[in-house]
Amino acid sequence: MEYIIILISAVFVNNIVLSQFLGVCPFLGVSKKVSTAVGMSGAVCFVMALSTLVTYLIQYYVLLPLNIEFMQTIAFILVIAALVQMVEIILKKISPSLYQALGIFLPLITTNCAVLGVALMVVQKDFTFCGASHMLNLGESVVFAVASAIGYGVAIILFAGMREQIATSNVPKAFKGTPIALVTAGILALAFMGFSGLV
Amino acid sequence: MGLLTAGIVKNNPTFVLVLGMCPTLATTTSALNGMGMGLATLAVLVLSNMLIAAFAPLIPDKVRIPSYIVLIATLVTVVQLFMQAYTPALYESLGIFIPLIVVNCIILGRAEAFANKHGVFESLLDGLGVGLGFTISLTVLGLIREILGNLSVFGVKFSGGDGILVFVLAPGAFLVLGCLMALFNKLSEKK
Amino acid sequence: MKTFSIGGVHPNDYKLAADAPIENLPIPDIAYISMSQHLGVPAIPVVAVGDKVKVGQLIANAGGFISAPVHSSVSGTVKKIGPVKDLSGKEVNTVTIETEGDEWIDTIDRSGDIVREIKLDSKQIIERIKECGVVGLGGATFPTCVKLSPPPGCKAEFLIINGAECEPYLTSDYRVMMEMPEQIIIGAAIMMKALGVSKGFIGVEDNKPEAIEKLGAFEKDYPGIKVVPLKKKYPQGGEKQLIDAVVGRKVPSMGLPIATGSVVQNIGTTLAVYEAVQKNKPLFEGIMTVTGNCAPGQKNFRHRVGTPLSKIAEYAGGIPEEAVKILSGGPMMGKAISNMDAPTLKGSSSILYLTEEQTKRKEETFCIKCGKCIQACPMGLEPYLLNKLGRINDMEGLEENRIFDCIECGCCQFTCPAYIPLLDTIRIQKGRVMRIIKNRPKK
Amino acid sequence: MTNIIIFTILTLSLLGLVLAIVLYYVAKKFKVKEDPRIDIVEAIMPGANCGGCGQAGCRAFAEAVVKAGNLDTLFCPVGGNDVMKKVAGAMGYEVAEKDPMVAVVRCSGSFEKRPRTNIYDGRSSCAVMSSLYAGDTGCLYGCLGQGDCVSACKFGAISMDPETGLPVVDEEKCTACGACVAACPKNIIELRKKGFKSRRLYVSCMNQEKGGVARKSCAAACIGCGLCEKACPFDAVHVNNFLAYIDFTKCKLCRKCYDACPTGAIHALNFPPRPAAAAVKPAASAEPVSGTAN
Amino acid sequence: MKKFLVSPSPHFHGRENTRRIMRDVIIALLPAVAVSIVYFGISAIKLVVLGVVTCVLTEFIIEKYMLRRKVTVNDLSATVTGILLALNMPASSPWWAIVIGSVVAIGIAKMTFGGIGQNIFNPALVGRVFLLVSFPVVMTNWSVPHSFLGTSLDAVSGATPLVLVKEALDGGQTVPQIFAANPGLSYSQLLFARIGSAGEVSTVALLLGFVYLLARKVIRPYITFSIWGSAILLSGILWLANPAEFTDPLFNLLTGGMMLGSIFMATDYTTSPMNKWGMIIFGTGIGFLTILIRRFGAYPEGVSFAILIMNATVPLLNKWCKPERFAKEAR
Amino acid sequence: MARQSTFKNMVATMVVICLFTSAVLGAVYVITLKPIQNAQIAKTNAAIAQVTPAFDNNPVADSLRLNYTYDGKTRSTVAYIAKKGGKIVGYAIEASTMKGFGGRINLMVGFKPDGEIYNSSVISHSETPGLGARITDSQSHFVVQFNGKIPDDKDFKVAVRKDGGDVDAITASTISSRAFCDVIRDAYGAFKSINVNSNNSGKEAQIDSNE
Ligand SMILES: Cc1cc2nc3c(=O)[nH]c(=O)nc-3n(C[C@H](O)[C@H](O)[C@H](O)COP(=O)(O)O)c2cc1C
Ligand SMILES: Cc1cc2nc3c(=O)[nH]c(=O)nc-3n(C[C@H](O)[C@H](O)[C@H](O)COP(=O)(O)O)c2cc1C
Ligand SMILES: Cc1cc2nc3c(=O)[nH]c(=O)nc-3n(C[C@H](O)[C@H](O)[C@H](O)COP(=O)(O)O)c2cc1C
Ligand SMILES: Cc1cc2nc3c(=O)[nH]c(=O)nc-3n(C[C@H](O)[C@H](O)[C@H](O)CO)c2cc1C
Ligand code: SF4
Ligand code: SF4
Ligand code: SF4
Ligand code: SF4
Ligand code: FES
Repeated sequence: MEYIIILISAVFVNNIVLSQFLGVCPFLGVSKKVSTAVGMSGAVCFVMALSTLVTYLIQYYVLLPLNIEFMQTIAFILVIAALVQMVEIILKKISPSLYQALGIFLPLITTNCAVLGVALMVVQKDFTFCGASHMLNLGESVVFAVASAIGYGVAIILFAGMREQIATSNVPKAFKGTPIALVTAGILALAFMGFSGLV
Repeated sequence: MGLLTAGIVKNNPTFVLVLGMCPTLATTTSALNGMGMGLATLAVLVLSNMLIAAFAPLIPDKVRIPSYIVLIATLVTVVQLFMQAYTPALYESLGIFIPLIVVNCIILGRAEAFANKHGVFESLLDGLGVGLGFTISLTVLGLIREILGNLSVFGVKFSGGDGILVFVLAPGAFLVLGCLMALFNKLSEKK
Repeated sequence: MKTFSIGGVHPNDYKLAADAPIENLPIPDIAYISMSQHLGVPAIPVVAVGDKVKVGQLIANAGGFISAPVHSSVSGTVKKIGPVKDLSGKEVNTVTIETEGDEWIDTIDRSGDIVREIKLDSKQIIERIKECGVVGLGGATFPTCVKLSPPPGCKAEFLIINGAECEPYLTSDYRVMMEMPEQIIIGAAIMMKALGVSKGFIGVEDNKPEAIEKLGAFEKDYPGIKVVPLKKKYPQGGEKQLIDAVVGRKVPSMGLPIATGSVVQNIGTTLAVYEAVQKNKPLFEGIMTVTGNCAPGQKNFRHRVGTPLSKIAEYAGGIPEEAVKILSGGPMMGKAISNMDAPTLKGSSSILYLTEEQTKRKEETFCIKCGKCIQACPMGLEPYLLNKLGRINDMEGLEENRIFDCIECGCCQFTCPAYIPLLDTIRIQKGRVMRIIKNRPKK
Repeated sequence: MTNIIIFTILTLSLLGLVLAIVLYYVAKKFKVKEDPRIDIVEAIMPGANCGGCGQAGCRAFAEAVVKAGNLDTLFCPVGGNDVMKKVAGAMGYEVAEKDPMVAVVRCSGSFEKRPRTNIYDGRSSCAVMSSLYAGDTGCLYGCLGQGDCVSACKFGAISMDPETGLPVVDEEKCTACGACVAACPKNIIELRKKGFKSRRLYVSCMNQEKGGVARKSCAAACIGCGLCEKACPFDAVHVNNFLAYIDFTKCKLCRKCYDACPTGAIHALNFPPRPAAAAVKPAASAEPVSGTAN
Repeated sequence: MKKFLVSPSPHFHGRENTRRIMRDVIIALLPAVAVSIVYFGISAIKLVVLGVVTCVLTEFIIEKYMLRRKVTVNDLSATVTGILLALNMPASSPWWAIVIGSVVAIGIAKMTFGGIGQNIFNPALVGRVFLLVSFPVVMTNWSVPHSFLGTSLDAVSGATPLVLVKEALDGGQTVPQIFAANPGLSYSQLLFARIGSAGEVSTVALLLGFVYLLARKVIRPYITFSIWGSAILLSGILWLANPAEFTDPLFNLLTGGMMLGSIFMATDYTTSPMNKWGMIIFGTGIGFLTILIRRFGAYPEGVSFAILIMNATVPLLNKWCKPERFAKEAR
Repeated sequence: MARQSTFKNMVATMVVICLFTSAVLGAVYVITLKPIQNAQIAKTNAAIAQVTPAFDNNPVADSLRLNYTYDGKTRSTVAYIAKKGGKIVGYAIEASTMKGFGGRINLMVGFKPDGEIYNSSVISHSETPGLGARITDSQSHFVVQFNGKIPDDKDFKVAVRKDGGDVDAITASTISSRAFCDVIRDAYGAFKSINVNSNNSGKEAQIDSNE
């Protein structure tokens, strides 16, 4: 049940892009076509789960025992950067087709604050995210990361669908491109407010 | 001087480059928050630009990005610690977005595109310009959201009652930024 | 009542000339006989300038497998062989004959008797149809003999005679069914014999009850042939739709009708087959309607191929003042005429006058995504999408969305509340996509 | 306190070291070769992705360049010789210089010269119109005026002149990509050598009907009289099917043909003014001479 | 010589056009408008007039002076938006609320996307949700309907059935208790006159409009029916599982914006899928989301949110749900 | 410009950078450690000062760990004791609830020694601006109405009127108001356990408060 609550909360209620404002740059940048959006969400999902797992371990087995929590940011970003690079290299080798689909997004993910943001969020003490104030355990953290990534995916794929349509309609010149994308995201966020209080 | 103004108008990180969108949207619920975020970023940006300009010649190409990231992360942590110590209230209201300055594409972007090719002083100017551009955009965005959503300017209510609430909520951030950007496009198109 | 399964529209049918009996048009002073009266390769003239020809005499041979010979429709002297502008202003090779009298070749049986007995065998029938230059008169003018010889591996099971005449205004098929019902039945029987099938259907829309009755009266004399009344809905007469309506099978995408075991022939074609096989008369005459709400009179004519359209219009009372557009064919699929001096062809079916209010295109507005075009499309396509993709030249998208299935019926454009010229776009992109598909190396 | 500093240093260094080693190992183990020259060439290309080169885009062109090993069949019309030289330099190939080309419109049937005979009422598209019929004038070879070429041009180099109803090429912007040539269903547009000081001489007509017929449908038509053919001292002009054509590889820009033409079908661009001739030949001045100002 | 027109086929056009369709929608809305005028009198008139005028004016000004292109207010779509927005607001709304809502609806949700047919989200609903989120107090101040034939014209406020039930449930009461305590929740009341937005008071009037739209073939029934079906299904399951906690399906169908939304707003051409299966998925999503939000979310009513959320899926549904093709691909 | 990317160079650079940055970091951490702690204590004290009568001691030092039960659950919190001239003038008790509209609401509630609420202030919350967030407005009728009341159910039933209590809810924010009441009741429960817990050590509480 806990897991389901985390899932619903992270996917809809506290959607990582639409209400937490994390990973907005690639959300705007990589959402021009549905196919790339699908690839991006796959890549984010993978990296987010993996990096949350590793950073969680680092937090609880290295930083906390040594009482050097202030090293969080730097340690986490290092891990994430290295992980992303590794995934990229490995993917290129073992599955060029998957690399074609996901690989091009991987460098983008390093500078995607969603990944670092989620890693930081799960180790926050007052994690009041889903009605439970307790600290997340490892399983919950990973579920949370995956759920956030799914939330990211849902948002970016829906968004890409809309942008594909918008691309062929005659949006006023000043609104072409990013502005109309932002307006769309705004209305989408407005709609997602309907989920508030759901968990 | 050109370096300074370029960052504010021609290369405005928010309206032209569309970078660092997360803090832009998340922390602009009021003009003060936006400004605080902008200044924190500015501090990191200026320092990282200078550091990287100084170190760039010594760093081999292959480890360029990791080195930069480490440097930037350090600077962010430093800023984070100082804010925690001396501006605790602001630190708390900006929350997770302070550590996230690390991944703000603007910082790494300037490091890559400018600082590693230029001298320390130029890099400082560039960092200052872009940082100011960012700060100004965030402040303006925060101001507009605050005025519309809270009927106040820098925390000072100018009218009783409530504003249009959405503007201080998530959707409002997107909507205001979208409309501002359209306005920016319209104005720069006229020129 | 039967009809096709998806899509379709209900334009007002305006069968104004339904009660006008077929009249013979006067023979033209000069006949311009086009070498491209059929789908496929133009015919090759076998006469020379100065030659004397008789009515029904062969003047051009088929230019290839998909082609048809052409016969003279008048007797006289060949004046010129060379380009003449057709009704769309394009030049086509034409034999121009100056008329002298009306002398027919003597092999043609000119008596009014109905010849019921089919003497020829299957091979001979097809040969005769070929020699007589019979082509499909339902619109595509595809050489009939080709359709009657199914390609190896395909087996015909049914002959379907297309008496739908679903286009508004057109009445030529109706008049033929009314005035020569038995000839039609015999024509059908001939083609059934040629195809070696035992089942023949004549599909007629229910807005022609008298024709259904007249043809139905012969059902008992010609076992195997059935008249199938169809619910009125455009484009019932579309080959794929008709097969779907009558035998409930669907022609596969990019497939030929024969894949469903059906061969479809138009009423006019059937009459031409009857005349060719039983009367030995080549195809040099046609039935056409001259109509329109503003037309001076509602007429059905038997015309000699090669008669200038302007002469027919003049004979029928002149071009009305209110007419802003003149069509050859019906309002849904017909062709606008830009050159009234052009001659009639074997397949000419009408001269139709439309008023400004009826036909002037309204200004295009934005697609409101009402989906009405999708509902109207008898092929289950998404015309709005094809239009959109077409405008951005997304060839792959167009192919994926099966633009080549479009039968150009015009239902989508007819219904579109935003007045979007959907079919204009589809038509041109369809050609391009087809070219891409054809040029693709086969695996 | 010192503990913390030591832990900090140790953790970070260890973390860095571990990650570096893992990465190094992974990178070695999973190495993939990709020709880096593709990126280099792609960076040189203008990036218009117009397809004028016949490839699917600039990246595809770069791949083709690397794959082909020479530049014999590859040419980017947009970048022109400059870019090709750079590509050749980067790849160590030889490059054959090509004459710079520019698009010209070979129809002079303006509203004034070519009366309309009917009104077209379909979607504004030359392709639709030409597949439907011969056109809204008596000339079945002339420009249809629906501007397919205008929308085909990615560089904004063609525009419709509302006065004449004919397209006008802005030679400054034209990159000779040929998109308009392919788009025109009437084959009106031709790529011609830009010529000395951008001077060009060409027959601005495609009408292949006999003189009388052509004349009747369009006052500016080439009537195939052959005077230009006779006037040309360099054998550059030939009349076929009642239509003259000037071969730009032979033309020396002497303008004898231009003077000889009785209908003004021959257009001369960017020549210095010849007051006397210009006065006699108003048809030529009707020709939109874009780009002459600069 | 006379110049004839030449064009590709077809040479005929059906009678349908955008304006005619919109006019039919307006006609279908008339019963609901009439009922709301009967119940709310001058405030309902004010609301509708202000809504229509502001919407039309906004569209006119934007097109004429800002975009400088052809003005399309004649197609009546802005009028429909104005009426629908008005019918979506509490009758007691102040004038500025509907004005802001209309400007947002047309200015942000419609014109920035390029105008009619190109918007992604239902304009009237964007306007409404914008207001709801911005001015929750104003937007949840419901007037009790009372025929203006009655005595006083002062608005009396009350809670809508959904708010009533939700509040009481939060306060620990059970559904049967709530129903026993509130005679206003009887079905006859729900069908003919209950508290709610100006346009939703009478279910019967809305159904009348539905029948008209179906008869005129303006809309297809798939979306509306699948909303009803899925809402009945989900609320039915919940209700059967625990009748003390959950309200019955019919109650859910007859309350809130369910009828107005499912008949007039979810069926908006532009923001709903174009093919049968897309429509069914779309409607089902709306039904489910509505019940979920109503029962588990913070808002007592979820129709507008559900429709807006599903609006976002429309491009994908159009992309992935194709109409029934005539024939299979041969090859 | 940059140095050769040899393996040795790369490793050396990384190591140097890591060493350098971690040294800087460590140093900064050490420098800011004290100010950060001070800032936090100051913040707590400021919060305490808001809800208790004026005091002259350091309540963070004079704190008391409380274990009590509320709503059927065992809970633990800290009471900060405000003294003036050695005499106890009030208690500041931290309590929280998860029932807010946006989740957790953290409150500091000040009681006079007799159990009367002196004042209360919101430490953290995530209610909606303009709606639930009005619980933070310490001048508002909503917050003020609690002051001077003893929150036992006899005189002043701490529940919104909708639930049969005596509290006027914030318009359109019943949920937040309800949650606020919940925290007040919670804090009062803790207050009532002070005597039971009075021998608990305050030192332990101090570390807790430094989070
Ligand atoms: C949309 C459409 C409508 C058609 N309507 C008719 C019709 O009403 N009557 C008819 O005989 N043929 C009609 N045709 C032509 C038929 O598809 C088919 O070609 C014809 O019946 C075959 O007979 P034929 O070869 O004798 O012409 C139509 C075709 C299309 C694409
Ligand atoms: C290239 C081509 C080949 C065809 N081959 C055959 C054939 O082998 N057998 C046949 O029955 N019809 C054949 N057809 C005829 C078409 O299926 C169809 O009957 C004809 O286009 C007239 O249909 P319409 O009037 O509906 O357009 C062929 C048509 C084309 C264009
Ligand atoms: C965007 C939004 C935010 C809201 N935030 C709160 C909130 O913070 N606190 C609250 O009690 N109600 C909030 N509500 C209102 C609730 O959804 C609910 O309508 C209300 O609590 C009950 O109404 P009432 O207080 O008028 O009885 C919010 C509503 C919206 C639309
Ligand atoms: C059946 C139907 C329902 C409509 N519903 C709405 C609606 O809910 N909201 C709205 O703003 N416009 C509505 N319109 C009007 C119009 O289609 C709408 O403004 C478009 O979204 C404009 O692009 C409707 C139109 C039709 C035909
Ligand atoms: S013209 Fe083509 S797309 Fe349009 S309805 Fe007919 S078959 Fe469908
Ligand atoms: S009928 Fe016209 S308006 Fe409707 S969806 Fe099709 S193209 Fe769009
Ligand atoms: S005018 Fe023609 S050749 Fe020149 S750039 Fe444009 S499309 Fe290319
Ligand atoms: S030149 Fe060709 S493409 Fe251009 S307008 Fe004329 S006909 Fe159309
Ligand atoms: S700031 Fe760029 S992704 Fe968040």
